[in-house]
Amino acid sequence: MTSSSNAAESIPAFRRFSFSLRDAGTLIGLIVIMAVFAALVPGFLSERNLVNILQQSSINACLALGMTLVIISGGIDLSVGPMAAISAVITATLLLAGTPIPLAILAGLGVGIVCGFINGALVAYVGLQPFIVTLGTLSTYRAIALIYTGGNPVLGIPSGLRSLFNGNLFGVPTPVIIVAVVAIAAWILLKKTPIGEYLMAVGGNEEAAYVAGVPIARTKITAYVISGGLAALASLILIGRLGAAEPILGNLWELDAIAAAAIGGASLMGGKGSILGTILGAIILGAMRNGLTLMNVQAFYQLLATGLIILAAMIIDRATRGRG
Amino acid sequence: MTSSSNAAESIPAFRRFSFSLRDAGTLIGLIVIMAVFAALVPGFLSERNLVNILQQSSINACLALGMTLVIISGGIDLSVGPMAAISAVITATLLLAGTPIPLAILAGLGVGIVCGFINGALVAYVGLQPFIVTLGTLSTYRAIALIYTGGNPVLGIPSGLRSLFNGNLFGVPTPVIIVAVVAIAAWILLKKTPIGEYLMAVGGNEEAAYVAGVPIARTKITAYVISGGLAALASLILIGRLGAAEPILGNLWELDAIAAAAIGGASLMGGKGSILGTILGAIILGAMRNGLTLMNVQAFYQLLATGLIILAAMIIDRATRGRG
Amino acid sequence: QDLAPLNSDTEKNRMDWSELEAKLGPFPKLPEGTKAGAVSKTLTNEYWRSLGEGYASFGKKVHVPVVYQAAQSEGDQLGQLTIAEGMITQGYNVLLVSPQTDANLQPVIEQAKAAKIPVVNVNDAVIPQAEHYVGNVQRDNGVRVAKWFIKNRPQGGKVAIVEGQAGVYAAVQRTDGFKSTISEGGKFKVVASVPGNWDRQTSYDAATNILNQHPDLVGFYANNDGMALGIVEAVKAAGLAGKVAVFGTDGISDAYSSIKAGELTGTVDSFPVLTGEVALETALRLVAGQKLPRVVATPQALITADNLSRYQGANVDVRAVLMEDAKAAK
Amino acid sequence: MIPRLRFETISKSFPGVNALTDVSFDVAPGEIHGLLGENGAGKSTLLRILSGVFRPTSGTVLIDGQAVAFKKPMDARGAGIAMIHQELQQVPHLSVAQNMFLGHSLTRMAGLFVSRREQEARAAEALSMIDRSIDPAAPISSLKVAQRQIVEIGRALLDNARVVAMDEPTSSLTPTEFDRLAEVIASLSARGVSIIYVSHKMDEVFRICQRASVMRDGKLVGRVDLKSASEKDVIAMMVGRQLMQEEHNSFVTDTVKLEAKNLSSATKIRDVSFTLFKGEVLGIAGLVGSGRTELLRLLAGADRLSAGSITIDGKAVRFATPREAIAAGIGLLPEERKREGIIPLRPVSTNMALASLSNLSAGGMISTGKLRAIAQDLLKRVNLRPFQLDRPIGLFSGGNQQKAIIARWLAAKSQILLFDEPTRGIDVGAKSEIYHLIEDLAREGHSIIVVSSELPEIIRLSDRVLVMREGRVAAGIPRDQLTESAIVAHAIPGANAGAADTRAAQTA
Ligand SMILES: Nc1ncnc2c1ncn2[C@@H]1O[C@H](COP(=O)(O)OP(=O)(O)OP(=O)(O)O)[C@@H](O)[C@H]1O
Ligand SMILES: Nc1ncnc2c1ncn2[C@@H]1O[C@H](COP(=O)(O)OP(=O)(O)OP(=O)(O)O)[C@@H](O)[C@H]1O
Ligand SMILES: [Mg+2]
Ligand SMILES: [Mg+2]
Repeated sequence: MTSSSNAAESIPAFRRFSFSLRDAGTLIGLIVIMAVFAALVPGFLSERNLVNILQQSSINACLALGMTLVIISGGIDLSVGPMAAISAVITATLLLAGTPIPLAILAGLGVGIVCGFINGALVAYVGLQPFIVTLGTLSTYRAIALIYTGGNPVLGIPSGLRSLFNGNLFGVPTPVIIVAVVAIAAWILLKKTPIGEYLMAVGGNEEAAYVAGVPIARTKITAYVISGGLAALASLILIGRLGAAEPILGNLWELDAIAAAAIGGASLMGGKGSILGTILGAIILGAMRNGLTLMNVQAFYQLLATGLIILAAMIIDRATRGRG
Repeated sequence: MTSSSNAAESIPAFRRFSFSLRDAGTLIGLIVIMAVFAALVPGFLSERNLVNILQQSSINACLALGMTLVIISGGIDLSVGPMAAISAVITATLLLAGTPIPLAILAGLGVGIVCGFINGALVAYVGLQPFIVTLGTLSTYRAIALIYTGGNPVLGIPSGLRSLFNGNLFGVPTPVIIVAVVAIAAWILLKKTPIGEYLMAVGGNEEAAYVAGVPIARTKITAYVISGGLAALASLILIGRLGAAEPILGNLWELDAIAAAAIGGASLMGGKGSILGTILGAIILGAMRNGLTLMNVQAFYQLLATGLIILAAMIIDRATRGRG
Repeated sequence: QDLAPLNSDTEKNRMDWSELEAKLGPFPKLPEGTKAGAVSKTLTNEYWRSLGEGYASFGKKVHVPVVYQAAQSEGDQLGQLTIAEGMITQGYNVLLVSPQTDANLQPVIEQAKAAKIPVVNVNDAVIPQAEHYVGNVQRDNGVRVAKWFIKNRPQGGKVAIVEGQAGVYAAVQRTDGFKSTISEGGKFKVVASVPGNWDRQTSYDAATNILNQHPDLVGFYANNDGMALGIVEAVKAAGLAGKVAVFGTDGISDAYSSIKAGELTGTVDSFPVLTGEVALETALRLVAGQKLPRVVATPQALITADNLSRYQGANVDVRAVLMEDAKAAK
Repeated sequence: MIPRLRFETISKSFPGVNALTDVSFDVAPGEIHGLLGENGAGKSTLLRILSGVFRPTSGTVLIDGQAVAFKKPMDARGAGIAMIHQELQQVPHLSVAQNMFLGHSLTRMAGLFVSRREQEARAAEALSMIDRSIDPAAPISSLKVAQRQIVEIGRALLDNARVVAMDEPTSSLTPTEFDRLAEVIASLSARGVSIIYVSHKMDEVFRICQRASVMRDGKLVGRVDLKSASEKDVIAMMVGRQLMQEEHNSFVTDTVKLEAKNLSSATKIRDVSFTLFKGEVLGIAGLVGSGRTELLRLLAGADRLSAGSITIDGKAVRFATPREAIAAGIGLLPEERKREGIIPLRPVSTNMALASLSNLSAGGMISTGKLRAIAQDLLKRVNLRPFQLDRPIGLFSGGNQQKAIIARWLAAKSQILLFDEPTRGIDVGAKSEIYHLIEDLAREGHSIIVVSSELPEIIRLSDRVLVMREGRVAAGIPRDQLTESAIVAHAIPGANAGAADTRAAQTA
């Protein structure tokens, strides 16, 4: 992607391990940020705060995993927030109407999957650009959530669901466990299954994939469906935490999710991305927010720091990978 | 970019005229939307309202032109809103401090250009991904504008500047004229100058462009600099119109600008885009907002309609180009 | 242009809403076919929907059709401008606007002036050139909560603020009112003032982090109720329910329920429905040719479990209660 | 006997071009059938119809007597048709084995997981028939073009296909690899697999094919029995005229144009020195991976030197980018056309002018008149077909794309031309045109370096040949000693690598 495409080319042995090297770069970025905050904020490295950071990163990580798959397939999904909102409000209203929890959860996930399917179908069958499709559904899905609830939050989520998505297991918050499981599943999907290869192939060279007989449409749709499903899962974690489902929930989630994936090494040109990197990227963003809050940085300066840290993380990562 | 790479491939003469054909598709989309509103809203086609639509589309069109060039070069610029905000508040404070209008305008444009240059340099020299660079500067620039003004609007823009950017010339609002001139300049740049060819080459196949001696870094930076300059120009139009410069001005501008470029046929994969298409895209979005407002559609349904119309415009366009 | 820039909180030329009838007489007769247009920030927040209800109910009472529109999201500055400009071309007799920012509807003021349509700026952001403003004193929101702390937590302690979107007028004023008032005695310390961006989730996370570091915190003040309800959950999750007081702003119905449930400590209700009614009344009086002061102040009250029943309930006439309050204040 | 494969009056038109008109012929089981024709004759289009990428406008394909109508490549594959595409069809971030099995991965646990180890084992097996050195677990992007082409061949061998269509499978391979491919093809044929073999290398076609069909302008112009026909006749049939006898002409002067001293790069090149004279055609031979492409990229400023110096016309130069090299009069015709050569969506004329746009502009504007004139002139000179200057270059046949890139450097008036496999994928007619072109350029005083894996080509063109081996110059062979065996002797590792020869190369 740089003018030094030559440099990249002359280091093939490099490329062979590039995935893990790229992840190492992200890890170094994370370590640097953690070190800086640890020096500035007493208690930043306390176990409790670290668990906190993981918990607060879990929703973004969940979305970012789906986003990573979509990005690898050569697409982008701007509609994650509104998809999450729709499934949150539907799950919540079902629960309030007395639907058993497992059924309501399934319904919520199903809604996310359907929304994702619509995105995927518009991209794969109608042949529209992913950015513009999900920009369109970003508005459409949000409007549906608002109209469905009349703009009001749905309060009074039963404690059964709340403890499921906001409890602890052996001292680890359940959202963290859920996301870890999802991450492992995503890693297996990407690295070990034919679908993972198809995703890489479709994003890396669609023509070659087509000629090789890869089911292009099905593959793309799969990515968007997973993204929709994970957005729904993220919304369940959130309503578990907040005890309320708002139709405006998930505003600007897409930017955080894309940032996490990109920091983690996903290329928005497609064909490239790392599950581990994305998780690290989400934690970088989470640690940053946490640290800035603990430092009580004033709003304007917090915004400044957010921007600069994103840039710094990318530059550190670029430098450690040995630019050329 | 669809599953039917073969189909796309099998329409060469098509491709030959693809630009103008693509534009025709956008135009048909616009005509359909205009026709629908004309049928539903009395007075929609009145001269006054049409001028209104143009004027209301002018700021987005201005940004979208810069965005189109960036997108053609294979990048994206999320930071247009904050760049506009910085140059607005700086121009305004200079004016209030008694700086002559031409100087203040130059300073404002200069600030936009510097911001654009920073984006471009991070992309071209440091080799970071455009999305993540401009996501980082999106926060950074906004924070700078807020810190610079303490979050307060700068009021009392002198009428000299206001009449310059918010007047009329032969009954046509000056913003419309300004944007028309910019559009023509952008068209010439893209179609008639080496820089335009370089932009398309870099976005179309960076590696090949590099070997062919295209100055990759300079070309990319040019695109971002133009985008920054046009964001500044858009902010001048806006402060001319509002009589005040606010540090939070330009919120979410990037989405509208990208939408206009994409509706107009720019491919976010780079190498492809049309100036005329972008202008038509901006007018589609403007007409849509105007029409929905005149119809008194409730906000939630307006959001719904916005989403659906974007999707519909893209589908109509895809269909008129004869999909395959 | 010769109008001094408006500061709705301090403007001298003002009147309390309760004096409208007393000073200007009964509601006048309107020209035939009068219709009003109203533009607000967003409908995704209950506050603005309630304001619209106020417009509608007063419009119904005096048989004036009111069209109420809102931008697609908070922060959509140009979209809101487009809507308001559309209303001027469509020939409404009066406009009520609640701008996204201080400046984004400035052209509307100018165009309306040219078209001889009165414009009333209703609440929140303040257009400097506005000739008429109806709304509460934003700063006072924060002041009232601070006073509660000073009165009910005499020993002082640590407090934290969760702010709205950086740079937005209401957020800045409310925060400032709280901060400056509570710092006065020197007993309280504002240990954190962090952005919550009007967002429940962000506020939840911020509150969790703050509680982590300051488990001995006395209370939170949030710039709106949505954020406050997020904070309440964070406080509960941290096991500090009942120990940390949480205050919101706006008085949305969920805030009332939460106060009733003993979770949220309080909210500063600015009575959006009533504000809407007063605003439309003011606007229509202008249409009828009456002269009004530049600012008509609307009421607000700190609602806690102690006084909640006075302001909400089946047989409560809020208008009457507030009228009483106003009389008492004098 | 029922033919294994039969094309029946196949026509294919793209808007503006009739790529195929009523093409009919058949291929028997086990037959190795050559398909010949100039660039743009329609060979690839026919094979792409066979492999399900395109659907014919009219006509039918029959396999073992049964009409088939493939909707997508998967269908053709299911029907036992394997295809090696002319352009590499690979996904950069996947491994060699993953690329080979893409679309029909070997799986375990009920198809849930890809069985990497098994894939790699089977891939290694298929690859080893041609090149043992390729690691099936390596990312495809770490391979050189030639190796990647071998991967494409290996991929086609994986399917137990009834028909294997090979569209220029050896365009970047050396004779050594071709020899092995020939063996593989022979054994396939012995098993009854039919092969359609497209190549512009006549000797290959004559060596392995029994019969051939010849196409021109989308039509079948003849069927030849290669046992009885002569190469000359076949070429005449393809080109529609007799080609002139090829003879080497030398225009070397004794003015030194470029001098390279002790060049090394971070990766491959070690201590390479040579001199290039004005008017000279310097050939560079060597095995795949010997560093030829790297050397050219160093000279062209596309890669960085780690040590050594280059002087041009006596002045020391150092290039950070190709742009600087171009300004100094160097032009590189890259090896991998699709990735490094063309901007697919842009017209052929602007692709041609890309390196010389500043010269074609006045006052910051491209002079359309000048551009058209020079495009007319140069693209005619390289004989572009179809001669449509506004057509996106991505739509031209591979050979014609190559011609347009050659024209790019003529337009840029480069004095030093670096041609990496200049006739890769170019038909015999055009090839001889390019040879003449190179000679003309030398006569006009250009200095030219030609890298080629085709020994006859190197011998035909070069005034002198450097043989590279493992990043070093193993020998310099002057014109009068130039034979295929001399080159091969120096190119193979372990052969007598005389230091004396190296020195000879520098001064020869
Ligand atoms: N996808 C396509 N769209 C439009 N025209 C095409 C397409 N593919 C091929 N053509 C045209 O069809 C004709 C035949 O091209 P084809 O690639 O089959 O030639 P070829 O015989 O394989 O040539 P070469 O030897 O150069 O590879 C050419 O004129 C080419 O420009
Ligand atoms: N077996 C191999 N595996 C991986 N990379 C290789 C191998 N052989 C060579 N390379 C890479 O190829 C480059 C050198 O090959 P280069 O292209 O310069 O030689 P070449 O003789 O031009 O080959 P070709 O005939 O393919 O053009 C080096 O960068 C080296 O890393
Ligand atoms: Mg071909
Ligand atoms: Mg090579």
